[in-house]
Amino acid sequence: MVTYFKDIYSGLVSLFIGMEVTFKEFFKPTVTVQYPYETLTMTEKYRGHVELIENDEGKPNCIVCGLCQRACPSACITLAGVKPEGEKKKVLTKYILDFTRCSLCGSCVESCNFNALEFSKEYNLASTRREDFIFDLLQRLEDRNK
Amino acid sequence: MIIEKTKLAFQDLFPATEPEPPPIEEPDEEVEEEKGKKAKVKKEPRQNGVIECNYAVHGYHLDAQVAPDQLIEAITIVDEAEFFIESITGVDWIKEDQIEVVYDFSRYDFQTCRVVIRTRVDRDNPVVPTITTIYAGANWHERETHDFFGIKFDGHPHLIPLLLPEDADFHPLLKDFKA
Amino acid sequence: MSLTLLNVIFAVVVAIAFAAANAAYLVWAERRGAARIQRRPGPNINGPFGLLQPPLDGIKLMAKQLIIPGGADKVLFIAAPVLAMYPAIMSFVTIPFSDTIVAHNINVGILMIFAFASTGSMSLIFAGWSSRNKYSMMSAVRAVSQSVAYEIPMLITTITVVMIAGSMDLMEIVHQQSRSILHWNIFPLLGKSHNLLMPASFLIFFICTLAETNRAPFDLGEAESELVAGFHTEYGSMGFGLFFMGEYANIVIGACMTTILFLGGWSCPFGLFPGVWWFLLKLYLLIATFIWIRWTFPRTTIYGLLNLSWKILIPLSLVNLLLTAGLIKVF
Amino acid sequence: MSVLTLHNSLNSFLILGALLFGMGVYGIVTRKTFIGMLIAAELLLAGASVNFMAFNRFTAPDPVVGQIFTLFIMAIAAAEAAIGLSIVIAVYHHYKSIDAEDAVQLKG
Amino acid sequence: MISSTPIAAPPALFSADGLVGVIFLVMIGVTIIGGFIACNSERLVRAVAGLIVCFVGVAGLYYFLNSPFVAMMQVLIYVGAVAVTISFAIMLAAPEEQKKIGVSGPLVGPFGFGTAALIAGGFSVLAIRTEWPVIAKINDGSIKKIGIQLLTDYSMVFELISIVLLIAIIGALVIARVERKN
Amino acid sequence: MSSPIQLQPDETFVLNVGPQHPATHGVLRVKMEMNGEYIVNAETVIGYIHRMHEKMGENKTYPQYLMNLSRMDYLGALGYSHGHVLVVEKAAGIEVPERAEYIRAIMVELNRVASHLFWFGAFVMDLGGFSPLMYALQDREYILDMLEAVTGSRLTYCYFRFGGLYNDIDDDFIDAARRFIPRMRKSLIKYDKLVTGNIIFRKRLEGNALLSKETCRKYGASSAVARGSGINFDVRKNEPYSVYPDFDFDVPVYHEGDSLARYMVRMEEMEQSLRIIEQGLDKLPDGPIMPKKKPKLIKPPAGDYYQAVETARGSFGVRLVSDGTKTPYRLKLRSPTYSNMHLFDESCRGMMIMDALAFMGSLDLVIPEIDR
Repeated sequence: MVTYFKDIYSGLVSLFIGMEVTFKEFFKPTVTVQYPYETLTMTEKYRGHVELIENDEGKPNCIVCGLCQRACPSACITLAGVKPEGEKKKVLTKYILDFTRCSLCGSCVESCNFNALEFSKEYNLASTRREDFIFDLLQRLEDRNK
Repeated sequence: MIIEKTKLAFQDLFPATEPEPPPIEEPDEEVEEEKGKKAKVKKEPRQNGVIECNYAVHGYHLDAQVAPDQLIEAITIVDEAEFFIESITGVDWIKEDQIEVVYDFSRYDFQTCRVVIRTRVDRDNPVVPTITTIYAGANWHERETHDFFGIKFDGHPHLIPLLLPEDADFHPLLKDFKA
Repeated sequence: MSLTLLNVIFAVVVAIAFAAANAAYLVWAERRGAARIQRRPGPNINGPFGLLQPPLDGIKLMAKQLIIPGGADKVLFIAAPVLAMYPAIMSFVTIPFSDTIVAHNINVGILMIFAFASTGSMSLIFAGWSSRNKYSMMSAVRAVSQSVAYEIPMLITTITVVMIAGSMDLMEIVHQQSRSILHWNIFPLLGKSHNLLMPASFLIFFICTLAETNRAPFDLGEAESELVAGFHTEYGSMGFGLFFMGEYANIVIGACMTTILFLGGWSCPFGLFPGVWWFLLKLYLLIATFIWIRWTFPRTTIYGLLNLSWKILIPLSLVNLLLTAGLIKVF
Repeated sequence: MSVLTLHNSLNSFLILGALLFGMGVYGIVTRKTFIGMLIAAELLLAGASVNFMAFNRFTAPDPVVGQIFTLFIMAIAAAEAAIGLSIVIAVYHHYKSIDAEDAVQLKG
Repeated sequence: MISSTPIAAPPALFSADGLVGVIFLVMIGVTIIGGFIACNSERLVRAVAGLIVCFVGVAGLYYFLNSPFVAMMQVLIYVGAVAVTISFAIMLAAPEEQKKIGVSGPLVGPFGFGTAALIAGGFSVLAIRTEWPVIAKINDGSIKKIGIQLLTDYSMVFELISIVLLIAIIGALVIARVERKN
Repeated sequence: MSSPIQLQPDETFVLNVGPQHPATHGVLRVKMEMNGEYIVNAETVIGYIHRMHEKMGENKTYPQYLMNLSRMDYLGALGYSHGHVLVVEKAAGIEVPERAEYIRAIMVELNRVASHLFWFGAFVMDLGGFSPLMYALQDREYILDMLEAVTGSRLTYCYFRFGGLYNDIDDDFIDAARRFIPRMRKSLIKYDKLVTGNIIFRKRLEGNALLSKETCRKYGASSAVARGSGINFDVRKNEPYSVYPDFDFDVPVYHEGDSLARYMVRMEEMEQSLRIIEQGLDKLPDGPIMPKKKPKLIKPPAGDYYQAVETARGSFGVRLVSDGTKTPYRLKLRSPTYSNMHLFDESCRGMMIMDALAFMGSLDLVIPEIDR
């Protein structure tokens, strides 16, 4: 009989303790970010999709060695280049990133020995069309320079 | 200690092979690195028997290879020694035309001992007895192995695809599987 | 006679409006309150403080198609949400908000509210049965045992109050408490009975109200992590909307009853403003507590719930009833 | 006698009671299942109650007797429902059916 | 409350008294429709729904008979308890859909209808033919009198009813008790 | 016209819990044979998001496979990567600098806390309490922010490399981690008050789904499922790997075997993880995070290698069969929840559905990790 009432009492007390916690939380400031109205800047090391790095002349650093293509686990990089007459290095003519298959592992950037790839800080990519995610990085580089 | 005990229990399974020196005695000398390579690189399939392995290199202590009909006996040994079942999987040795079924066991107490029990069956007709009668938890593992390798576990109560679609008739982890 | 009847009809219209407005804005309050407790802002985009959210939600729900699952019992499927809403609206007719603001006071007001509240569980049964969904069905069975189990302590506790007041008339019960704050039924000192267990009685009544309105932690009927959405799993559109509104209307009724029976109705502890505002203040404080409790506690189990009712609430309320009866005789 | 003043006439209540009673009889005769019969029986009782109440209102010398009888009928009906339904459940457990005809072999 | 003096002239339809009459007609309609559903529907759950409708109608009639207390008890007990119990039993026992005519023969339906019509008609004729005595007293709908009568003149019945209810509860528990094996 | 469903007292019916059900946390389906609200028999159906990670392992080179491991368990991804890199390092004989190992341990423990926090919230939500999830997520966000600042992603980290790490940690991270520890301890007290002490919560979990030691052994259960049943088994202690022997921490063990015990184990594990993080930050040595000499192409010698690690969900094992080429010959991933979930079918018999779902919550399921 005593335990019966003790149980009721301790149970009630535990309920009130719980309510006290939520009561205190009620008056604390909110912590959420109202996404479309506020956005966060990504950290320095954030891994978005890759972008080409340009040199001083606004041309990509890439020398079309194809290491990134081979390192990619999902085969989402396609690149091509030509070797103009009299030049030592190849010139990049096409760099397609199929972002639908990319898993943002960063292997391509890591494998690059020529400082030609970097991560973009873009995180709110959204589209209803699949083709929007097949990026022509060379095109993007030109657009950036405009 | 438990390692020795289990090993002795396993050795009782192989009365014929015990006197033969090459496959058994050599690994017991604990020439770790060498043995690891030798045991595996060998062209012909390994003889049945139990090997004590170097834990630091392989991550397990005992490696017993048994014939499929000895399997239940071997599993009973680990069950009586209170091992828990870690996993069951297969390896497709296509060059040797065999499939290996690998059973991993470990212990809950601090006498660390990981036991690997292997058994090899022909690729044409891979049938091994089920161990669900001893370890109820082998059920899913065996179903999974059946999915991936097509190994039939004789006596399994519910051998239908688990991870693959219900009507799957392919076995993706076989080396000759082409998607 | 005829005038009263017209009054009643007018009052029903007002009650529907009141119930609907309350339901809509209690949803808003619930969402805002829950958000604050969880340190989120809650709905705050549509209108100032998100106040336009409820009407927009209503429009959205109304614009949706009402899907009747194949094999469902169509008549009952459609009747159930209506049945969920109407008891609450009917009950508003007899609730006195102040000395004068009452649609139609009848001398068995308490009985009427309980009578209509008890029909509410039929709506859950019909909804659960007619949906042709196993989850809904289980929810219906649960809802029945729950409402049966909690009606008993609720009625017994109410009888205690009726005994003290000597009337089933809600007006009379409030008048009887209105002399001072210490005459409220929750405080035992100056009341008729001097029963020291009255706060416990209040607690029992409050818990039963929670259970009868299917609110957390007793929301077993719609236990969303077990039975998906319980009896309204198959409901969309306004069918769901009516269930939703019915729930909140029932909460308002429950809180009104608690206020009237235990907290002195519109009687004011100190007369700053007229009684009706006191009534609303008490009412909404209670509703806030409902919301607060919902977002604090996990859900009970069905057997835990029944144990609580049969092993704790019913014995305690019976003891309370006997004690009150005895004390009324003594004093 | 207008249709709109029917509520002041005893006969309207009595006829209604008779109708309810008739429905109850019809239900009891035609229903196959115990539960259906129980529902019909409730209708019978309701018909009787309406009569009691009507006489109480229009002809009784003591104006509460009819009400008290109706209350008693309600209590009986509740008890009847409880017992009847528990029998239904018990029969169902036994015969896997609640058809009255399937339970013919009830013995002792 | 309903006025005690009979109204001489029939009220206009759109007057307040006319409205009362209309509501009474609605109540009658609700009762009859409910009763009809209750004894005729194929599904038992619908029959329960009909029963509820019927009882709400009956409760309305009781209100017209000056006894709100009994009306509310009608709703409370029949709808809140009896109907809930019946529907619970329906859910537990899962009856077959009922055929209009039972297996015992095709004549059951017409026979039942005949009997019922005979009884109802007979009672109605009886009710209309009989000269009922004039109103003696009209109850004022107070609960107090009911309570006093219950605990004085009818205290024995009251006690007996309590015992019957208690026995019913215990009996129901005993009969329906299922041993759960686990 | 078909009749609506009826619950029948002694005839069973099949209830499909999932593949889309609020309590299954993903696409898991349990075919429950019910008798009223009681479960007579249950059959778990998995594989709805099976992705054949093991086959992918056979087709990709060792470094290419790194990112797959974080896709197995999206809540405690680093623990799984840890097991993978350890087994490959063991096989290929790559030395790992001490600093890298310490950072790995810190990161894994942080990830473990994050995972347990999410489990805590989701579990209480299974029981009908919603607010604790939000509080838990706030703390988890803090951890994820820290991890994001270092690893570059929030959930599917690809942080560990063979022989070391992808990024070094900086002072910002260390400060944030040091600030996190007292904050988390405060939160744990809050959870204790809000949830653990709550009578409703305790009544639901006490005596719910008792698991015996024997059941755990037969099914190979690990993590809190085993530790709640009185089995003192934690791979970090039983088979120390990485730098765990350097840390002083306890393994909480409860002997009741009910859901509350499993809950308590995980709640105390968070505190133990905090202790490890604290010690790791104190002891963090300077030095490189990648080995000086690292083979250009990773080609472990032929052989059979096994490595078990303790992830947030239990004992995770990687079996690597190498044939000396740059891709694994066979890569078996032994996922802990697979074994833990397997218990469910047998143990939930005779339970009521709400208890069974509470039990399911206490198992800490992450479906992609079961399905692989």
